[in-house]
Amino acid sequence: MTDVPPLLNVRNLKVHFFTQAGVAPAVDGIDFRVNPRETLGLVGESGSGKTMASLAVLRLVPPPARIVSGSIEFQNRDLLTLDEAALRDLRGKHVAMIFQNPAYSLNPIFTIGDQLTEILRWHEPVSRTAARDRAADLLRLVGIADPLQRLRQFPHELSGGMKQRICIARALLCNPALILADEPTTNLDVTIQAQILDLLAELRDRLRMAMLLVSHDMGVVARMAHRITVVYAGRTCETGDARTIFHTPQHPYTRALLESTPRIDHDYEHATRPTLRTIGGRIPNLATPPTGCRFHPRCAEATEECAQLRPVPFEVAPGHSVSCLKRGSPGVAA
Amino acid sequence: MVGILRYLIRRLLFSMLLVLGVSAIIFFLLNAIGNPVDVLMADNPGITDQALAAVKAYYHLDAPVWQRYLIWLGHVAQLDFGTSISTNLPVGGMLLTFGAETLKLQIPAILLALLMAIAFAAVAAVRQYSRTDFGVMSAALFGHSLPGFLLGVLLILIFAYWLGIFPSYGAYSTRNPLMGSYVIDGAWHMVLPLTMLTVFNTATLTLLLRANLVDVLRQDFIMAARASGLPERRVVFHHALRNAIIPVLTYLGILFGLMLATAPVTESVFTWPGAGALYLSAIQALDYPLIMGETMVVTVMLVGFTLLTDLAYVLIDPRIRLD
Amino acid sequence: MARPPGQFRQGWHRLCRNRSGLLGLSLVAFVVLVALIGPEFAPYTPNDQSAMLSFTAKGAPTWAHLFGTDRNGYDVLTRVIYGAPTALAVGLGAMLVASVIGILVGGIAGYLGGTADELLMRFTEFFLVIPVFIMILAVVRLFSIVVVGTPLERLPFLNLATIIVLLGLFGWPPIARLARAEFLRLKNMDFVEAARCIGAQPRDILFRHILPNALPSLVVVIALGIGGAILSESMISFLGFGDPKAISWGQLLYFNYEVLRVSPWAVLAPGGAIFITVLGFNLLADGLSDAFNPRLKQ
Amino acid sequence: MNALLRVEHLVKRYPVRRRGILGGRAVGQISAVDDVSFSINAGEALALVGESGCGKTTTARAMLHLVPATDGEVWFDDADILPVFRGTNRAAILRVRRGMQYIFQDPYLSLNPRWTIGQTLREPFRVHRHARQAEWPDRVAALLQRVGLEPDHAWRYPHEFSGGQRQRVGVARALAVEPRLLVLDEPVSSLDVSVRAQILNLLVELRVALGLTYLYISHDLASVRFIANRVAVMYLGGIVEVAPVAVLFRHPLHHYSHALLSAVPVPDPDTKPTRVVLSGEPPSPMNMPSGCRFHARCAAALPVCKTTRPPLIDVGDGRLLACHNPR
Repeated sequence: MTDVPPLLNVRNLKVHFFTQAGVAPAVDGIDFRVNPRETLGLVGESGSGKTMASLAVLRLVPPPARIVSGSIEFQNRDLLTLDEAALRDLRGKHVAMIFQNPAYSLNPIFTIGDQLTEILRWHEPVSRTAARDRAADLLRLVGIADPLQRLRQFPHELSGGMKQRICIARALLCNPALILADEPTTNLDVTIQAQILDLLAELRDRLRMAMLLVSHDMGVVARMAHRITVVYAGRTCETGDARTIFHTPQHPYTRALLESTPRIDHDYEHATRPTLRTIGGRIPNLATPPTGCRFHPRCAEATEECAQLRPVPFEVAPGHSVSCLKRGSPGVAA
Repeated sequence: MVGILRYLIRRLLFSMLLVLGVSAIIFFLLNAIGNPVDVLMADNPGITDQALAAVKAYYHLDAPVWQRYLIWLGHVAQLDFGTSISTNLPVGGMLLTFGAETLKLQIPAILLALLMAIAFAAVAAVRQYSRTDFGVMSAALFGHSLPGFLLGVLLILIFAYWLGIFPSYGAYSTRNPLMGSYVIDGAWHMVLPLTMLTVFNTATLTLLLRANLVDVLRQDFIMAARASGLPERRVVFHHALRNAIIPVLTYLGILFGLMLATAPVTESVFTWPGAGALYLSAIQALDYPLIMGETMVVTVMLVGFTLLTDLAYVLIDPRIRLD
Repeated sequence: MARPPGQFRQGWHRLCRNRSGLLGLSLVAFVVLVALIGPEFAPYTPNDQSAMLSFTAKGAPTWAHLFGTDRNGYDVLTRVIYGAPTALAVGLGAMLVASVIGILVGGIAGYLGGTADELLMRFTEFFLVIPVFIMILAVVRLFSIVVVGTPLERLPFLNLATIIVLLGLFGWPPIARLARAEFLRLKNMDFVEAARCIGAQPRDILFRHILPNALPSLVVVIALGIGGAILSESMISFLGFGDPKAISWGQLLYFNYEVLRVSPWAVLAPGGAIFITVLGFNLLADGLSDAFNPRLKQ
Repeated sequence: MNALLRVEHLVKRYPVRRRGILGGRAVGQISAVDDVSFSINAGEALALVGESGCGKTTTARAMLHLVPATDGEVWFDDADILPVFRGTNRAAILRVRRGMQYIFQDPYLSLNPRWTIGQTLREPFRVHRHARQAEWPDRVAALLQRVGLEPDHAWRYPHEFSGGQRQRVGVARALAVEPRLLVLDEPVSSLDVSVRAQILNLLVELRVALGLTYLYISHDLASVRFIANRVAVMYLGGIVEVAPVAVLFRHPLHHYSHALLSAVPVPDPDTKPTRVVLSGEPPSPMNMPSGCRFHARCAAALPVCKTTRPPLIDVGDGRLLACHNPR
């Protein structure tokens, strides 16, 4: 797998917030790559910078945040050097996005049909009727039984699950090579989440697409991702195969994250007062991030040097890299 | 369709109720202070018996207040507003003539302001927190706080008195129209009052629109439109603006509804022969039929435009529930 | 141990960082200062018409008369200074009346909900479509005729009081609407439910939980309303329906507008005063709304 | 039977109003909670699970009279409490309030932003007067320490705290009246994973240490398995299955319970999902289906399911089930 040139390669991405109070380094060196036809799970809690990183791929980081440095290569082109016209061609056509909250990601005052055909006609020279037919086909593809009727409806007339199906159809309109899915099921009920995840997995395999799945939910990532990148407080902690990450995690944060999640497939002895492993402290304020390794204030293994040096990704096994001084990462003064 | 009709009928009935209620409030307020004849006699010792008789006949002064209200309402319902005491002309006709002069200024001022506000707000909201935004917003806040009549005074001082480009009063030249054309002459007289009205409306609408636009531009569906590769211009003017303008409809409705009600100030600054000036002279002369007539027309306009606003909401915003 | 700042103090700090809010605050403070101590420092007494006798009425600004004199021989600066307390009395008085009615009507509608809410809000809609401004003109005029010969006539500033009360009586609907929305929002907030769950009485919930949390938004609308009321009074006076016994900026405009061409200073000075005051309250309201409702947690 | 709490035939309906010219009139109703009965024994933790709109939160709120129930009874400690809430006997109301407390989902909304933490925690003492005023500061400090905060935190305002810390304050406020039953409404669902574990541990520890009884409301089945002894599954306003946690999670009998459990993604890439994909979405509670509420989406539906609502009956193993054709 590793000799295949990656579809998307993000290196040392930095996105900072420029506010009146000062500069907050929200994303401060995130690396990840997505290979063709592969799903990468980008896992982190709130404030980890995972959403900013995915928006940065489309160069859609909202002010006052700005991409400060790093490189984002997609199909061997550096996206950070593209002009507006090239970006427009990229967005929606080669890289498409699915958002967290389907209730807010459709324009409330236009019909579904108008919203879908508009995008299609902007990217491809097709007639109105051809665009409508293609939109209807796609709705059928995402499992909507009565596409022609749905095209005439407004978003508020549809349920949450239905809206997310439509958002998926919107992302697939131009057959993109890469889908960015930012917590696509977080706001849905479990049974609807299961439907949507199944749909995404099926479409991804059928249409041979790569996917960047941003999520905080280990279960969702386990279900969907081939490889996983774990991020914490704006930096990459660990990257590896899904199996490696779940079975032999190396980074203390990854381990803690897995062990602190209650599991549905585990019997807890209620008579003996079960406890979950916890991560002490709280998620850092990114206006004043910790020095050195950003996880060190909450890390059980941290030593003096963790507060001084910033760990650099280190390959502990082929395809498995960890940023932790205790696992062999070289440190740089930060 | 049935839903819309049902909704319309309900709103229409409520609007009629509003007009009835407000007209009653106005009638009782103006009549409770003192009955017209006493007031007229107190203020005009020299009033002619003929005029007094006309008022007495019009108001059925022997009847109790609520009966007088019903009688008056009956006349108004037949569009009979009575005869002006000061001019002896039918009030309805006077309102039409003078009202037309007012609308000639107000309608273009509102429409022009809306267009300019859209442009300013879009520029400011797209570059939120930039120098442009700060400049536009400062100017708008400034213009919004500048009392209309003060702007009128400044315009007259500068462009009429000092530079002598535009006339300082009236809607037409009394003699020698400009370039021999009454049309050009009329337009020439409109420039200053129109500017005064437009500036204020533009400033207020810009403030409102920009605030809404900033809110809308933060929404996920805007991000989604950008992520789909739509050009920024399309995102702002098609997707964002349409959403942002919906809450402004209410204010637009009020602007249109109050066209006659806000006229007194403009028209006394520019000595403009419109409904506002008419109303002021009616109050001075205690011309009851005229005062009541114009207040009634203003109320009906206000209620009517509120109704139209509701309708516009239904047409533009699919989320409005009709029941 | 230092007590950390509460919501109001936090708002105050944010207001001070907010450029326009700070400017508004300074303007309002300036007007208040002038109203409070200005008359002590005014160069002339407000009723000094001596310029009339020395044939220097409508005189251009000089060192003796910084803002010139007007057509009645008054010193414009003095009259503008004495207009400040009048303006503030109008703004505060009208908004006091409007706030009491508005918070009562809106608060009851929002807290009780249901039929009471429906009826009170429809009642508010009635008031929203009353053409307030032209009504006030007519009422003020009629009232001034009717009181002649009654004991009311001897009350000082009767016309001004009428205007203040009318502006308040017709100015409450926006406050009521906001109060309703705030009460409705807050009464369903979890912390209010928590208080109910603890067993707190409705009185406590209203006055200790809901009202204090609704105040910041209401203060913004009230600040806007003060500016609006001052502007309305000056327009009423400008049209000639003001209180002839009171010294107000609108009156100054009214008396001198006809001689604008000859003595523009007598119009521009009070006009500028109105502008500064209204701008001050608008900016203050703007800054307050930013300070109390920080949208972007930066 | 030593049930601490018994809920019997609880019903909550909301009228659907159509606006008229001046007022409005009811044209229908939404049955948010439709004949719900269950009981919790002292010292037990019962979880009420289901998807959004199934009525689990409304059930809890109606129990505590935070919304007035339309019908039904709630017995706490063998006393019928809804009439007490509706009445005017303040002493009686306060007595019931001291028995059961509520912990809210969103820690950002559940604390008065204008009050210090100390003020918030003193409020229960002010209302109930179960401690002398001189003791309040000590009691507040003890409460804060009980939930893992510092006594100094009493001086701070909610906005200075993280979500997890605020939720601890919410717990402390509930504990202030020394209740026996805590209703926990999704207490961890708005918290991040690493903080969630802290709060879950705290809740388990408190229950054991203080001998509390929990009604734990959640859609997060993994946390339910961690915290609860028994689970009640709700669908469309009604309970479809109640069973001890291990029994239900290993072998759900109701088809909806089964679908719900199999839909939860397991954090292990090697676990292949054995999924019953539930097609479609729950019907609107405005037009409640006849018969079994689940029949339209149920693969095993029989003709009888369309006409007769299955009662909730004991089927052994401590399990109650409402199904004509169980798995």
